[in-house]
Amino acid sequence: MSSVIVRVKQKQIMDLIAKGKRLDGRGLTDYREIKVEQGLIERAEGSARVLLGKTEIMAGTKIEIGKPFSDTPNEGVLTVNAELVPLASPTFEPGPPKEDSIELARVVDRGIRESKALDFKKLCIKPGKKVFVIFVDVYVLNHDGNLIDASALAALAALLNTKMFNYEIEEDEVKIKPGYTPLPVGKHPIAVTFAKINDKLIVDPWLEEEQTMDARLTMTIDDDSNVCAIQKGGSGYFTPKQVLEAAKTAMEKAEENRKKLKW
Amino acid sequence: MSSVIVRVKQKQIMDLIAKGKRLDGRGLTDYREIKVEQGLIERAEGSARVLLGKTEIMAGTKIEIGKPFSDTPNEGVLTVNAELVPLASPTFEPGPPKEDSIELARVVDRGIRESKALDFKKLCIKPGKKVFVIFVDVYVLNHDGNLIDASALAALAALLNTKMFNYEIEEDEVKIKPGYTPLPVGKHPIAVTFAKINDKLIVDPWLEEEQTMDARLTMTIDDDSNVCAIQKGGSGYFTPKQVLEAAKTAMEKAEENRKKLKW
Amino acid sequence: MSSVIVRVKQKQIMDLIAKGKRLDGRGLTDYREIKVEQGLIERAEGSARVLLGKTEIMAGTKIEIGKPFSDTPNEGVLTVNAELVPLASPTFEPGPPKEDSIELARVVDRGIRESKALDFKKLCIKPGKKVFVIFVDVYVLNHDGNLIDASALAALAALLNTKMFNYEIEEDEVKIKPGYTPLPVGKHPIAVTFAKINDKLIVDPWLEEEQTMDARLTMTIDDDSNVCAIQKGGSGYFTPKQVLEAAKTAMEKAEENRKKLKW
Amino acid sequence: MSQKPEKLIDKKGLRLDGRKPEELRSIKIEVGILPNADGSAYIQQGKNKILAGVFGPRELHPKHLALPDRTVLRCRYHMAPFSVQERKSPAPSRRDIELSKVIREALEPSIFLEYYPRTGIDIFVEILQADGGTRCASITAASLALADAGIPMRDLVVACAAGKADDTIVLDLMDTEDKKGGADVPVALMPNLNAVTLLQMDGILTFEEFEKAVNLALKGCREIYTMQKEALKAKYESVKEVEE
Amino acid sequence: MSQKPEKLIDKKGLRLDGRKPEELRSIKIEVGILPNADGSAYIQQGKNKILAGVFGPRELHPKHLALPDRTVLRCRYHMAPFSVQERKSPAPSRRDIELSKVIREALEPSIFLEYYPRTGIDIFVEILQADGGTRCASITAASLALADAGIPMRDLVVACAAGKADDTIVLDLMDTEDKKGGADVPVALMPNLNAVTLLQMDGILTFEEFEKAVNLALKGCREIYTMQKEALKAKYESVKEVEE
Amino acid sequence: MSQKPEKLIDKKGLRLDGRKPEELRSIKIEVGILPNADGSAYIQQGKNKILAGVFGPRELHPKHLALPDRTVLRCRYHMAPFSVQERKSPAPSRRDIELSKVIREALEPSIFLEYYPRTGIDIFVEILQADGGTRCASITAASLALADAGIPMRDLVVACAAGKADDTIVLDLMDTEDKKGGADVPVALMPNLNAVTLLQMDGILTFEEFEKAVNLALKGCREIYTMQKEALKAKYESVKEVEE
Repeated sequence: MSSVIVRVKQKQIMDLIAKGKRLDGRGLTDYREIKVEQGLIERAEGSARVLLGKTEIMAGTKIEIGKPFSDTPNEGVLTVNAELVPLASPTFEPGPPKEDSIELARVVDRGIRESKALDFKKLCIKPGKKVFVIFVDVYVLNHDGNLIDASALAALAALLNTKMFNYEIEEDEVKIKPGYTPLPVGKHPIAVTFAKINDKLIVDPWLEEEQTMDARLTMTIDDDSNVCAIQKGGSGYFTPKQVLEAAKTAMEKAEENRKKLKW
Repeated sequence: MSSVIVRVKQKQIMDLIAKGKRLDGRGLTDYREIKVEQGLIERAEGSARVLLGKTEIMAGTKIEIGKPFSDTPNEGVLTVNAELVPLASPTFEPGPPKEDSIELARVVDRGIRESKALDFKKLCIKPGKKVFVIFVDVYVLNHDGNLIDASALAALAALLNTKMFNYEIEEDEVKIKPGYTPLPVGKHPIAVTFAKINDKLIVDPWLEEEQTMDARLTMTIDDDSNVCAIQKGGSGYFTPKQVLEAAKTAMEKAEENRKKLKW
Repeated sequence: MSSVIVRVKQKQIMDLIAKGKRLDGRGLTDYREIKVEQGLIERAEGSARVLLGKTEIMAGTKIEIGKPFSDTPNEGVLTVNAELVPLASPTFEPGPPKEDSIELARVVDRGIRESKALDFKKLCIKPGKKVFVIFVDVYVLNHDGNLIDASALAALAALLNTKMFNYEIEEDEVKIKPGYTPLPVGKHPIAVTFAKINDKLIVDPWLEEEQTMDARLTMTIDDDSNVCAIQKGGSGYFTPKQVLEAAKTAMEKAEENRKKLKW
Repeated sequence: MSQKPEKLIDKKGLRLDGRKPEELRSIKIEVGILPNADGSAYIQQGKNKILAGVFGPRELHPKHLALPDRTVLRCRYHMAPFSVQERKSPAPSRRDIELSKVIREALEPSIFLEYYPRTGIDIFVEILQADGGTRCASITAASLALADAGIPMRDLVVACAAGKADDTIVLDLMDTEDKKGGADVPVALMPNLNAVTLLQMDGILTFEEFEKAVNLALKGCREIYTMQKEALKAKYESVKEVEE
Repeated sequence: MSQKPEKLIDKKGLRLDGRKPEELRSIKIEVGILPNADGSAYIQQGKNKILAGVFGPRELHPKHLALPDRTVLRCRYHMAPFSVQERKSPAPSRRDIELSKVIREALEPSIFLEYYPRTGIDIFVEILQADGGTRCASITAASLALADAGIPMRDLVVACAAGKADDTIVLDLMDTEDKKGGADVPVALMPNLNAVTLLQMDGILTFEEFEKAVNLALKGCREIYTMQKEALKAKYESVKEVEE
Repeated sequence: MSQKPEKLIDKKGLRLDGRKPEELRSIKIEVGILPNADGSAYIQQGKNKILAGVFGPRELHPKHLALPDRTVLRCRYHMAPFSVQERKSPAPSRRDIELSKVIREALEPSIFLEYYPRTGIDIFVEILQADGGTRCASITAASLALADAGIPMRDLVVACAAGKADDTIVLDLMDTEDKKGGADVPVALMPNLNAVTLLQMDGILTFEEFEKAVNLALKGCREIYTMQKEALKAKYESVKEVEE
């Protein structure tokens, strides 16, 4: 798109939002349609695909046996990785993860970790020696805005779908036994992202709104309407009042979106 | 060389090949002169130098004790690496291995591995725990075309020249004992490479023929005239008939070239 | 600075040195003022800050338990790393260490290692299995010339300030016990750097002298006036006579500068 | 964790997944499924699930890679970390780099590269799930993605492997046959030109077995070629419907 | 090696380091301490020891990153290997990369970026010792370094965290409170514009607790803002003295 | 696996390999052995086997490295993985990077860099087998490769080490003397200009020992210089013969 067309569109988006409207007809706090499919990748221990409008995310989990961190010898390890797969957008380039995908992975990771969604103690096999390491790989397959909310949802859906193999310990070696146990997922943190455009907050910005916004704010909310993770992004700012307003709205939206998950 | 001179030469090469002739006087299925010297590098466990016309390859082996792969706990490990040493050609650049050297290493590796040239089971020290890791480092010292055949020959010659140290196991530790044993090399896979120029197949292309060819085809043949590895390269194609013709020719050429090796 | 001004200044520096004088008023073998502070970083096992004129270096040590090198199973390990922190000079760029910082680290390392300043045997916990690994991180905070002498001094001062935790071995595991022991530092190697300008040798070149010099020569001298490490740098040369003259001067200067350290 | 099957072919001559030796796995192909790519395709072949996306012809970065007389074709074959039994690191392995090269060289002969000088075409292949034969299925999908992007081509490229399971030459090896079988011969073909654009082999085959395997792989290619063309047609018919 | 304290708040309502819940740690700020940087500042906040240096506006390398209508702000948050309990590798971690981004985005709203098209401004932050709250202290120092470099700014940016220790909302968490506490809410503010330019959170807070924490962090920001301005003034007074 | 010799010098005053203290190892030098390089040389010194190749003056990549007033000399010292007892990773180590720098700086004073502005000269040194003193032998070979490439030079650069084995100052240390000896002093020289272009030292030497070692190394350099010139002459005589 030429930059002139972009600017005309940005003007249009801003003018509409001033009137409480959006280019795709949504209300300011409406999400696009959300579809969640769990269990598409049989090779993965767990998997899920999320469509948020045209934004498409695939998340898969793998479980390995590894060492705990030295400061948490009784706890399993969670590793979240995000790939901005180059077929998802002409602006994504192949290569090692850059700032944007690292931030995406870390925001998804913090939502799960801080809400205590995973019972890490149950992922310990032998304190200080052997624990389960849970890898969550978030794969962005089409980028049409609001990657954080879609990725957080896909990651959680994949975890809810994850089967851990059974095991017993024989002479210091872990032996795999038949059968599976579900992963101990106790909380369901939902990320709700706001864009600030023309000094108004809107939820779930799509791509063209993201290109127009001043700043971004993500609130992750747990089942009991607690705030458990926040991330501000972009080179603009929010007033303290907008921050508190966003927290309130996020609590409502999180409760709605949580219903898309099966467990 | 200016690109005009290159094109004139390419035309000349193509015209000659149409008449069944080559610029350096060889017949279409003739190799350049091959010289193999084994055992030049005393620090290496095994070594060999191959001259194929002006193409010069040095290969050296090193043996370490390491862990087996989890899916082959009773087998040693082979690692083939190829370096396009920058003094071998103005087109080679220093730095981590690129596409071409990775392909070269992997084609050499597959020839050895798939022909079962090495008896990997005999390289196991303690199943699942300790095995011999054989490193083959292929060093291209001068590039005058057909690196694959020369490298495969040098790698095999170095393996045939390799001495494994004797050992015994004492209280779970490997103790080196005096003396050496030759590496268990049972097969002698030979790579034979074809270039397609002007719709004809020639063997052992030298540098200027490689710059003229449409596509490249390598057939690796074992002692019993079995095909054990194939690699097509370049942005051209072959007809199915040419593929089968190449396999037949490769079997003859492999038998000739195998005689250059001592074991 | 424009390159014209640089050249005028270089001319000025050279003319003065021909008369035995320097732009900042020092004699040819005078050091700038040296300040050494030890123990500023409580998180580090040892630390020191050195000011050499406006050149500022921070060095910190950390101790870990690791494996010895296979050829020195009874000795601890020393790892010296140098960072040309980008806020120290507009010419320093962030990123992995380049030639200059690697040379700096290795010259500092060699001075400590070759003078036998550290009693590596005393850093062994379990021969062949567990030893203390001493990390010395040299951090250049302001670059005004002669980084080597200042860094070597800061590294040694940090080592002299370093406390090793006490330990005992229980069932093959290292248990930390209360209290600390000083690191076994027995020698005090001092680096003395010369610049050759206008065919004369001067000590402790500052930044503009370094930009003018033909070549650089560092002599590291131990407590008994032995030479224990040398490094020539830069694209010029020295006469054999200058080399011996430098060694003599270095012995005097090292004795002076060693007094700045407390132990 | 993986069980070693005693036999890859049972007494009835059938394979572990019930197929006859010369039978393809079930294949599902869709064209044009990625909104942001200039062309795209999805293939499911057995349990393989693969996405291919094409961008270009477009400006090349970095610019010094551009060629004055033709477009530069680039290809990245990449596996999702969760696509295989043991998690794959997202950094490209040596195998990934080799496969990216041979896939690119399998597709290059089909493209009129000289139509777009000074530009680049990028092909991105993502293996979402791997089940043996990913390089062939990647070529089949990537060629469709190129067609979907409107790149002028001599013919579609289609690929399929044949190989040896126990003593039988079989078509379209799945993961276990690939790993436990005696040989694997992936072949790519431009059917209308009878041009083999990829040929590799692992294993041990006599000349006769090799000949049989190549011919079987070519037969497989031609069967998949029909499905490729249908998938393209389906895309354009659905587009036509939408437009009407 | 680290002891787990039973309680973060004692019976008298005081914290491990003797502070009251709403009390800042002792803070020392100096401006203009690096001779070679265009602007610089040093902050000591509790045991945090942090240097910030600014270079620019200057030519950007590589050049293709330059923008026609504004300066490009770059930021590197970096920890000295000896700044933490366990030696930190000097290579940037994922945490370092994220913090570099959020610090840059916290400072960007304060700068008139459009004043210097086609140039770059580099901010380098070095953590010499870390004691909890390094990102906030880094912003406080980096904003002063920008001012010291003479970059035209809307306001200084100042940052401070609030959080939860046991059941109490507390200001300016130190390392142990950060690790053992219930939540951490770092906030950056341009006080004159009432503009929050950084907001993050870890932990679990009810809406009421969150509201209280944000307001406490903002109060902390305003207190530090006063110290920031004093440090700037001190620098220019000392410069004036020297010049006179 | 390596035996620790009790003594480096025996009762007769001879070294482990039978040499007298002031004796060089056997040296073989050949010039112009690499067909594709612009200049090349091979040196065998004891068990060291080293190739040096030179390309240039040629265009520099990347271009922004070019200098308006002189050529840029680049040097890569690299060890083959099989050149040492324990396999060396082909990635450059910190030692490799330092040696590349000091070798380049040892050769730079010999070259009229200003003759070829905006160009680059690349020196590639490959250690095929290492036996102590590789940096010196590399300089000796690389200088010949530069001469073979027709680069205008002030003088050849020749290098040799002296050091201390037990209590004796010895010339041209081999691997074991290097590792077990008391000191190693590598020196590079342009003999006609009496110019020391490389000087390093490891170990412990009194001033008197150091003086003796430097002088012995210089004597070694002059001996090898004669061989260097003979090798160059041999190359040009053989070329002449071919041409006649």
